Amino acid sequence: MNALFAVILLAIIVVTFGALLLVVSGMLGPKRQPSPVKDMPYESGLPGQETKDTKVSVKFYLTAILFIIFDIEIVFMYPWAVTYLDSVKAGTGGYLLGAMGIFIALFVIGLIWEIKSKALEWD
Amino acid sequence: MGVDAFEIVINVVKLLVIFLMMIQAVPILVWVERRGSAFIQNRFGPNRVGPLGLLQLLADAVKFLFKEEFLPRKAVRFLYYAAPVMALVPGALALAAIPLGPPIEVSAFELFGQRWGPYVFKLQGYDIGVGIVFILGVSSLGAYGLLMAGWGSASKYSLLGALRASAQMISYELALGLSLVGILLVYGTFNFYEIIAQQQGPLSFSWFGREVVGPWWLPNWGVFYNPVGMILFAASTFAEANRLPFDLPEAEGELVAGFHTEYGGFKMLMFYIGEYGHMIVASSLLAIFYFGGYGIPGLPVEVLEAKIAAGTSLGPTGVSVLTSVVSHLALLVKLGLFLWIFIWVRWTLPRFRYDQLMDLGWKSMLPWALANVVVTAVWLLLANSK
Amino acid sequence: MLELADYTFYFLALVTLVGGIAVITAQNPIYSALWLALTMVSVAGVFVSLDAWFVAGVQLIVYAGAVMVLFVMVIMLFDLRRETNAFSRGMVSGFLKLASAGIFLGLIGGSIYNSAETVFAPPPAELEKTADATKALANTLFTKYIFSFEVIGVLLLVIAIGAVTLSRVQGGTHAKHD
Amino acid sequence: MGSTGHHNHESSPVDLIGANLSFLGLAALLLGGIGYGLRNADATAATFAILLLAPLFGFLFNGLRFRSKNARLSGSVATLAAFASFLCSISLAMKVGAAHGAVSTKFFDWMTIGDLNVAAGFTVDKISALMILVVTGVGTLIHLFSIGYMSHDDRPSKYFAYLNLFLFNMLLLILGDNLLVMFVGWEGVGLCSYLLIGFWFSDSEKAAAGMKAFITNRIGDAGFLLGIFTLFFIFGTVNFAEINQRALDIGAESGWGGPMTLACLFLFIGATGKSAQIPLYVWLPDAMAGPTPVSALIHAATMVTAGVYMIVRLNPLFLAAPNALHVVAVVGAVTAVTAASIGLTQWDIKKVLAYSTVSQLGYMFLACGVGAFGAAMFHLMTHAFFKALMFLGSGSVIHAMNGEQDIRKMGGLKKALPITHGTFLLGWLAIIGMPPFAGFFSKDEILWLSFHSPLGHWGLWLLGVFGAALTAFYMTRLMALTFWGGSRVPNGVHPHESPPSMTVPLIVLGALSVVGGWIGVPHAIGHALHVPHFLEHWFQGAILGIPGLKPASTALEIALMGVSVSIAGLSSVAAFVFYVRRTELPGKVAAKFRGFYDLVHNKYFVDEFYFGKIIDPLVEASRNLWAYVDVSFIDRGTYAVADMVRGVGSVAKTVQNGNMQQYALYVVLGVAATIFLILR
Amino acid sequence: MPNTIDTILKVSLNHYLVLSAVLFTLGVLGVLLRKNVIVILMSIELMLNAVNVTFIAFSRYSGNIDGQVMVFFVMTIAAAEAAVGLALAVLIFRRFKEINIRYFEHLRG
Repeated sequence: MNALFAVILLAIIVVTFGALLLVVSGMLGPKRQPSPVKDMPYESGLPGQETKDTKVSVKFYLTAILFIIFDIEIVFMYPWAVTYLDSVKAGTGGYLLGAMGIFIALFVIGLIWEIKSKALEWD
Repeated sequence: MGVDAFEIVINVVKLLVIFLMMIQAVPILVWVERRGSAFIQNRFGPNRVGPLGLLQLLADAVKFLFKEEFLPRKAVRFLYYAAPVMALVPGALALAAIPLGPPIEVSAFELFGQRWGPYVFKLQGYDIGVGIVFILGVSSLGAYGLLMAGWGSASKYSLLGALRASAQMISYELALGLSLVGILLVYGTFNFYEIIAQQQGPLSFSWFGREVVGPWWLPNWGVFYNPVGMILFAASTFAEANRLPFDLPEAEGELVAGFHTEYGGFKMLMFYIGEYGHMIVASSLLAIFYFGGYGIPGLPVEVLEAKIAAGTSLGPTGVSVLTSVVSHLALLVKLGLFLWIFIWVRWTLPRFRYDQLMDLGWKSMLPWALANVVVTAVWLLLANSK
Repeated sequence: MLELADYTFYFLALVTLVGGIAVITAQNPIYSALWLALTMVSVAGVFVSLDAWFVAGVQLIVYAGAVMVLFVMVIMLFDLRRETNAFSRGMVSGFLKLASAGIFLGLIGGSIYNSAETVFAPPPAELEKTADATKALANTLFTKYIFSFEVIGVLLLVIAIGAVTLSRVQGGTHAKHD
Repeated sequence: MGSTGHHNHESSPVDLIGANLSFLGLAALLLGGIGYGLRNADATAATFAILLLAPLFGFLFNGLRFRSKNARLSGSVATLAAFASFLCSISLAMKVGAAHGAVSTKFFDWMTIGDLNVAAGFTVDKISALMILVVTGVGTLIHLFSIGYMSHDDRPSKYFAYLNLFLFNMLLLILGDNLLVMFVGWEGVGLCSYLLIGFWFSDSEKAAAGMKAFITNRIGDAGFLLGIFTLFFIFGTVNFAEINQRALDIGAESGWGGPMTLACLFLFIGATGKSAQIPLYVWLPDAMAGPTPVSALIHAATMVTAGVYMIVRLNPLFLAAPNALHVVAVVGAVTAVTAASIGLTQWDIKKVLAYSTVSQLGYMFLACGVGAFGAAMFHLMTHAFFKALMFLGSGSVIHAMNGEQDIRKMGGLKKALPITHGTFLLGWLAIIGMPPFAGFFSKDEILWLSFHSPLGHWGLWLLGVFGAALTAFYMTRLMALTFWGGSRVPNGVHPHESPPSMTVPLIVLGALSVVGGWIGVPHAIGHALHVPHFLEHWFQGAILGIPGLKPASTALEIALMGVSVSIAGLSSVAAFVFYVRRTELPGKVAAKFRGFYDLVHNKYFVDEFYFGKIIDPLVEASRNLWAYVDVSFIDRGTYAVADMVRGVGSVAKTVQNGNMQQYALYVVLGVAATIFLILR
Repeated sequence: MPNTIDTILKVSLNHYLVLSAVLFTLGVLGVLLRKNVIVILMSIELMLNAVNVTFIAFSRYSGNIDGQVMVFFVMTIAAAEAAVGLALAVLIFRRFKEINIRYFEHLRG
């Protein structure tokens, strides 16, 4: 059987199962009895203060950007890593190491810059 | 192509069984966790319902089912409900790609007056050639469940918890991905079966063109080639699964319960299933990459099969099934060990501060993983040069 | 006879297109982003149906796992809710834009149709699957495209520095402080 | 690596990580190159790549962290990069030696325009092998020296970035297998020279010196470009090997108007700019505004010799244009004497050395001019050793004197700076031509050939000997005023010996100043000692012999040698008497020949002449042109056009309204139109 | 003739190309019509994905691996573009409290 089909099938099974569980527990449980206090988001028992201005640090977003960039660099290492042993045995390992060496050197420069520029400091 | 009804049925059943395995593993793990934590903290833990409290979970599940439905004010209904379902998907999809034992070879047989087979069934949901990449890709979808839950609940704590969780996940995904590069360098393949096959037999590697072979009882495991990678991998899987000492997103003291603050009943249980699924996948990967997968030290699969064939009077199909089952048990033992370590660590270590957590991921583990890659590559180059 | 693979493709194509339409019509940017994530995943499926397993995995890791998470995070960061008028104003220009997109699609469709005879050839022998294909990919990447590869390294370095610098402009560390 | 001792900057852990990782990167680079070489036969390409890329890597490394104040880290990386290049140079030189010819590689096709096909090709022959050895070897030492010298500076990282960039460009200049690649390097070193002269640009005088160097060089560069054009016009190629082959095929041309003569003269103009010859030498003394190691590297050992190198590289071409060679010889000889005479009267330690450099470069051109290209290269090499040594020594002195450069405020530094003095002494002996120091052999070969070569003349020899005498005099004067006699050091300055990172290069260069000449022992002496003329053997095949050179009479050669050595010796004894024994004498002599002294002291008023007669009239003329032609005629025309354009623009600007979605729409429509056109 | 329909429905290169063309056009529409810069960036990602499908399809049907390498590069560039684009969007948001493409008109010199 086609592996792709199997993946899709499993995904459908899982989602159906989850949805089913939700429905079943919704049907089995007692009826919803909403009240303003119950529906308030939980804030450790204090009266809710849902202001629109939740201050969220830009750091999260910065982390995500840096993650993307380094993630791609790592992804580039996968094909390299897979083919490396073959190349070493074929005698071209040094070339591959050099090619990746430059890339890794750039990676390292970037990482050092990020660390020095305090982009990765959380206070 | 010889795809027939029998094969299709078996394959679908395989998928279902693996998914259900993941789901039913959760109550057991929760029980182990509660009893284990009690043991560590010198108390009793659940011990009333059933022998050793084993039925406690059944009772819990029933209770979960009968909880009142709850939707916070201003919550985004669709996201709120979709998040727990989404949390199930990555774990299940990843688990199904993991080989749980050697393939079973079924020789041809007669049934319903028709000739069937021969078949080869792999003990996994589906065999994907680039298994490692697939699992990495699928588990990177895990962030969506968190973010949807955090956003959908329309609660401060949930949102902060979700953002923290996803920032943490992605930070450690770098170290995780890089530590895998070491393994890829050593084995030169993405395929789990090939990785496991290379770990059969005694320790043997080439050193400047000379073949070095260890004693028969010392297995050819990845951990001996890439110990730093193993440690980094294990540590980042802790972070990926949001387990202590990396459980900042759900830090009870500060964020109540993080992204699933507003969830109760079965929906929360689904998040737990996702989390334990993650742990199971991580433990299996640890076993496959560094501890020989389903292989038994000192007893390669072929030898095992030959011994079973000699020691029993089963036909070839039976021998194959028995081999697979024994090998699978070996994997289960390893899995159990790693899962216990997960639990053990949780109840032993204190939690990191958030800045320490990020510093560890970016400034310590990432450089170490990078160094691991470089050292491994240079070592391979030197060891294989003539 | 249609095979399982064909049905799989149609399913994936359907999901892809529905996702794509939803991306550009959803009024709430966060739904757009989530739909786009779905589209990315099903495009990964399309890659798999073309035997490009590795690239599909990379698509999941990079696009679905990283880029879209960034999008979702930014939207959450800014607390962007439902937009009352999500589309640009102007009836005339709107019509013009729709029409030009239609013309564009028509022309591409026409060119595909025109080349039907030449391209409608049966697929050649399958590329060697999975790991070997990845190795072939790596060999091409590190020999023929080695220069581009290193340039990409430089580009990523520049982006890493640039993005951080951009986020520093005006010096604030919190989004809503100024 | 030499330690900078007490000048320790705070180095953060990040910096240390950076240091280690960058070493790792360099190591990976080297490993990669070596691996590449092992893999296939094209080890040459890999060596070339590392040779060129290592300094570029250093430039990027330091350039990207240009705000860093960590001189030790920046310097170490830069030095390591230079050293990596040096190792590659050795490897390449050995290859050249083994192959008895050129070793070359081509990275990619740079441009193909019509008949012009230029490749990014590099080649090492015996000439450039010597040159890269000198450049990277001396370069490494000077990088090392700079670590100590720049340890107190504000922007050491920037400095080392420039230095590495210079090295990269210099290697391009040397290795390029065609004139255009050489020109890229030629311009690049000019840029780096400008940047480094004006390194302390907050001092407007120093910034001006940088600009002066740049502009003067541009005049020469224009000549160089014209030369390239002419050559391409004649031969249809810019490749060195092809040009030389064609020149050989055509043979010598007589007269002044021949195309090859013209090309050679143009190229020589370029050389006078870069190598500071009359009439474009004025920038070099001012260039001493830069940090002293820069003066040593760029303005003594390497860049300024580019002109000589270029002529040697094209020696078959120049031999085919004998008239051009005569010009080269005369300009060289006159420059040698003029610059030396100015050197007599300077008080700034670096200015003295600068004029000395101009004068020595004059000798090299003199050698080229009489066809003795091998001798020119020989002198280039020995000069690189001893002049770099003396500049670094002066740097050490200036460092010790807290930045003081006036030799009137020095004296008696022998005690405080023993190592500096000892090594400087070796340099002094080398430059005044005392046997058996390096300078003797190379200078003597030039003088002998300028007398003996059919292209030479006894007048040139006479000028050369006179120059040598002046050289001996002013160098002895410099030694005497700086190191010997009584101390005139102002109160509050306490000279101290420099740290090892500065003295080690001095010692190495000192040793080279002694033995560097032994590879070119003249036949007249070598025959008796059974020492062959290594360098001549080395250059065989790469440099053509002097056409029509008659066998020499050994007696005559030794006699001339004796004359020049004894004149130089006498001259230095005189200087010693003047400045150590009877210190009142110089003043008296200067008073007696007041007019002449003022003329020389003011450098023959050349700068004033340039300003008064060339620059100012040019500015005046431009102003007139602007006032009458520009304003009344050209401007009106352009305004009319501009108004028209504005009219059209006011209509068209509604299209370009900043609405990006509309722009996107235009793009879509454009693409659609393109597809339509293709489909049609 | 069911056979003909089967031939048309049988998945071939053209099916992939049509899928890609439609996806690309959707991206174009998003860029042209939406106001929100972030959604526009997403539409651009949509277009890039469409192009990637084309690359992979041609690579598969011509048996040439180069297309996959190109997709690799495209993904890299796309991610880089998203990173910088979102950084710009963040700046716009901080200034105007809304992410409308029209605010980029203020960038006019």
